Amino acid sequence: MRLAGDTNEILPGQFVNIRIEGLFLRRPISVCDAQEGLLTIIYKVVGVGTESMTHLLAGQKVDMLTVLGTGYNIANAGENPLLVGGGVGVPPMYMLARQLREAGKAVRVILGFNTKDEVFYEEEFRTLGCDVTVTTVDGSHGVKGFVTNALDGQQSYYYTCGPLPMIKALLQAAGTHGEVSMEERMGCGFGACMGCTIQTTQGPKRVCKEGPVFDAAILQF
Amino acid sequence: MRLAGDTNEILPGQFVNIRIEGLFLRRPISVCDAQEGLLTIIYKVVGVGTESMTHLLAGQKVDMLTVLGTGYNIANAGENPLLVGGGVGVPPMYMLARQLREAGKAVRVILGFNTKDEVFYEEEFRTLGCDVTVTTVDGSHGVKGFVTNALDGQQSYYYTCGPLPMIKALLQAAGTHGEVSMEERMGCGFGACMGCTIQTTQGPKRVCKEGPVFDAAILQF
Amino acid sequence: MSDKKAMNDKLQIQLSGITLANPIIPASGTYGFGDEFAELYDINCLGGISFKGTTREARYGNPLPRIAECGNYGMINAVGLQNPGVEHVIAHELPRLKSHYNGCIVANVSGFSVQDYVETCAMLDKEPIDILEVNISCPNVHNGGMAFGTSPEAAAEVTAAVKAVTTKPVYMKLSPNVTDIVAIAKACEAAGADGLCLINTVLGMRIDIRRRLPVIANRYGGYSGSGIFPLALRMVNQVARATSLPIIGCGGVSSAEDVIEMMMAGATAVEIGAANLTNPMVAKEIIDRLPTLMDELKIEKLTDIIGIVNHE
Amino acid sequence: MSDKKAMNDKLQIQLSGITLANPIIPASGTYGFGDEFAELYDINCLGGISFKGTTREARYGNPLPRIAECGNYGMINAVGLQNPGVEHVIAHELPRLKSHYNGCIVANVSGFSVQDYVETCAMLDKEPIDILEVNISCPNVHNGGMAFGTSPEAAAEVTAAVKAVTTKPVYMKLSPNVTDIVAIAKACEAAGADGLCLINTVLGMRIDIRRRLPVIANRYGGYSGSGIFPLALRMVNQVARATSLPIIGCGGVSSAEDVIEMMMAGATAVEIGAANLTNPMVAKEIIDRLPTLMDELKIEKLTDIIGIVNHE
Repeated sequence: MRLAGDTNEILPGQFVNIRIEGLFLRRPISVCDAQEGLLTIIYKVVGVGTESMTHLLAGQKVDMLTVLGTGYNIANAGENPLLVGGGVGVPPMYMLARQLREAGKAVRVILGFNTKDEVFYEEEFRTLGCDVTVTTVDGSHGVKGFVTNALDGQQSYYYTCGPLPMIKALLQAAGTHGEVSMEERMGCGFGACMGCTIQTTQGPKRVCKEGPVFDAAILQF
Repeated sequence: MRLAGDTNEILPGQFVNIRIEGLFLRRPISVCDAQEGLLTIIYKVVGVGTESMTHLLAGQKVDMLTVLGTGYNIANAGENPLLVGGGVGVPPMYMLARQLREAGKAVRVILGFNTKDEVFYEEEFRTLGCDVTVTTVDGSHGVKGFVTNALDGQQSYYYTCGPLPMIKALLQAAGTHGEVSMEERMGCGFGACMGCTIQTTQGPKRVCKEGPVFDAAILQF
Repeated sequence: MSDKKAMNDKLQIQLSGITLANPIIPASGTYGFGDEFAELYDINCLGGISFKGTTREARYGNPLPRIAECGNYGMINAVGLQNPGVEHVIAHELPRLKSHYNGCIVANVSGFSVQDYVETCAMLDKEPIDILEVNISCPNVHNGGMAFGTSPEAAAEVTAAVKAVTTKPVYMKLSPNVTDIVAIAKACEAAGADGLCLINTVLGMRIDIRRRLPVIANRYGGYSGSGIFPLALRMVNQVARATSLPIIGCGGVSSAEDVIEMMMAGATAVEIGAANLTNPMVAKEIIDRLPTLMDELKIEKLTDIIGIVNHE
Repeated sequence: MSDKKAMNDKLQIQLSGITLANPIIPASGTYGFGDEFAELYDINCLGGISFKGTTREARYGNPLPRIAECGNYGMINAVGLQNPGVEHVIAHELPRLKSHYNGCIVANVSGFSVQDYVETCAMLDKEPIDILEVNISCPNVHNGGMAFGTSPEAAAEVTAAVKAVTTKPVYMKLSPNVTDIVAIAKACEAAGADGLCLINTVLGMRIDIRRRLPVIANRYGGYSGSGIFPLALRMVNQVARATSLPIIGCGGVSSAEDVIEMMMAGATAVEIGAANLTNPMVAKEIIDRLPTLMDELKIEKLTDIIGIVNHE
């Protein structure tokens, strides 16, 4: 879904919180890309919220809070950063990859999916000039197995977003020299309700405010 | 408001119950006219329900229960029936007047309003060939005073709909040889919840089911 | 196994040895004696019908207005148990209901004294009804049923007194307007109740800010509709975990999804209340939708999910 | 009389001798310490701010998920009083709040023992806060506040103990999860409370029918949002008629119309809770809308309508 509006200040890894008619809580969706007044989000239909988002019409106005949360810090990238996206964690990697490429970095991207039919955005990343590896659990496309099967340990730093099991495996294999985007059920999405607070080595942190992106070194599982 | 749909079996004095987006209860509105698949209702904006009805767009589908309640019995009319409508009680008189005229009756109509600006449907009744008298409380149009000031006692029978004070005054002045449409806050509108039951000389009666039209002789005030 | 038979196994549930074709029961006071709905669809599709709350003597009920709206999530009613009295119900309404409905008939009974409950239930004991639903939770009558539903001792007293005069399964209908629903449920169980029905309406209020008066003449009334579902679900779950009685879950149920959620919380059957008043077809629509929804959720038989969130 | 002065008289209310520019107070736990909202608008428009529930020691709170949605009418939370502890609040959050807010500061305090309440309130007594809001109704902590809020004796004990260690006005925040809210309100009044705040959240539950588990890790949580408004309004009205204490009305308020309705029921001030979480601008929008709405309703001063439905 693409939306027109003020995209200034939106950083990679941040999210928007969308009001949906007939539902009490807003729905947080990670930003896939934002530039020149155009916001791109990619969502998977998992419940009533995302389901009713599919009924939005082209041209319809949407009540949305933007510039939410703390995104990725590209200053930590080093010369050859690694981006690892798993399933619904792939979209936020796109804006990050674009900005890192614009900054002249050699960007390697690993995209993990369950099977060939789920693969998306592989070409978009290539077009940015990234070195892209796709992994599928069933081996129907790219490397067979998990994103960790495609690691070479050569990255200067890593950025990741994906399901918790993938993130745990990645930290095991690649250490904590990187940044991780966490996902939790949210109430307000802007830091007021404490509904999404996780424990870290630096105390409680709100996924919607101090996060969703955290230094891998402070996470506790 | 005019609506297309099945208008068979709809009798004068009956009502429809309209579902309004964003409100729990339906809104009962008396039928002004119904013939050849076209339903006409006239409503006054008094609350959130009627207010949001003004936002309905031409061509929009409406979830509505019809053929509700017990209407007027034209068999009781006699040769020169009198129809008395006060304010929002005027619309249901129209379909009744039309059918009585079609049955060849000499129909006298008294329409009561507070002031000239509120007067409506006077011409429509004349076009049906009714003998129409309009009364206004402030005398700005027609006879000054209340509908009772226009009575001549010559009617064979009367049919009325309007605010409770008007109905009480009419029964005082014209006796109980007639039929009265009562108004009460309803729950379901089709007889299930007992939310609108009034006491009568013949026991409890549901305004939405045995009514809204009752024999004037059984009403208790 | 025939499709018909398969469908039976899929939706069928049991209440105290009585088989219901499905768990859907219109709640008392929202369905009259079925006449108005029978004009719209064949009410034999219903698992059961809980008929209009009946008292020893005929009652007109409360003054008007009796109804207030609560946004898009509910309504308040203060009808006050209008009914023709048990003798008239036995002579007219019940035979008429039996003549066009062959499912489970739940007789909802209210009273103002233990003696009231006893006499009314004793008279119904000889009639063709399947379950006695004893309402000790009506919020709309002064020193009425609700008093019995707010103290474990009083609830137990009514339960025992009614059990003594009937052979029908006795289900006590509980009030949500209490500090400890579990204590009351356990008291009913100890006193011999065969099952429980919860929740009745939540005591609520609305004010007409233009007229500066309470909307309903009775000032307060019973709040029902979607807005009470989270409270109903919690109480059904608490009671399901604390007693071994079958529960008829009630309160804000308006979709097949709500029915599944209520059963997962611990209900064996589910009553549909206020939703009948805004969509007279809703009970039938829910029954028609259940098999498809069950397939989506990989539920083979409804009996498989009763209280499933309580199996740790 | 200047327009400014006129506007003041129009919206101004008093709580225990403290003047609030208007009756609007964001409810504790839905507004943090105001920082997130101060980024969006000048929070000095608020009559008061009830800050995040504070306890003697720092608390992380309950496991995740802590939030469940209830249709379009509400939500359930089981945050469990996450807060940095009173010492940290006094050292950091309170000074920061004072630095950008000059209205009425309501300090919301929770505890797990009478001693907890006493120590926390005693420490806050020396701080620049205006009202102590003593929460004896949090449904989300085991043997936590709610136990105190469900018995008149315990509620009175906490009230008296807190009054003994502070000179600040003490407002007791009451739980709706009780049989008799009036008995608890009267007990607080007799024990010396200066005012009451009601209602806190309603204990509720939702189940994820796909995962077949309670939505929130804590199983039950506090239900808030529009769906609890009819219940809150009834309890505020019952308490307003039975006690002479000023009431801060709370529960499902999400519009200026709701504020007027809550005040007509008997509230002197009104807290906005869950609505802040879905529309961060709602408190300001309500304050901006009130004067127009009052003109429509021919209300000259808000103080004229407090408890107006109770004047027979």
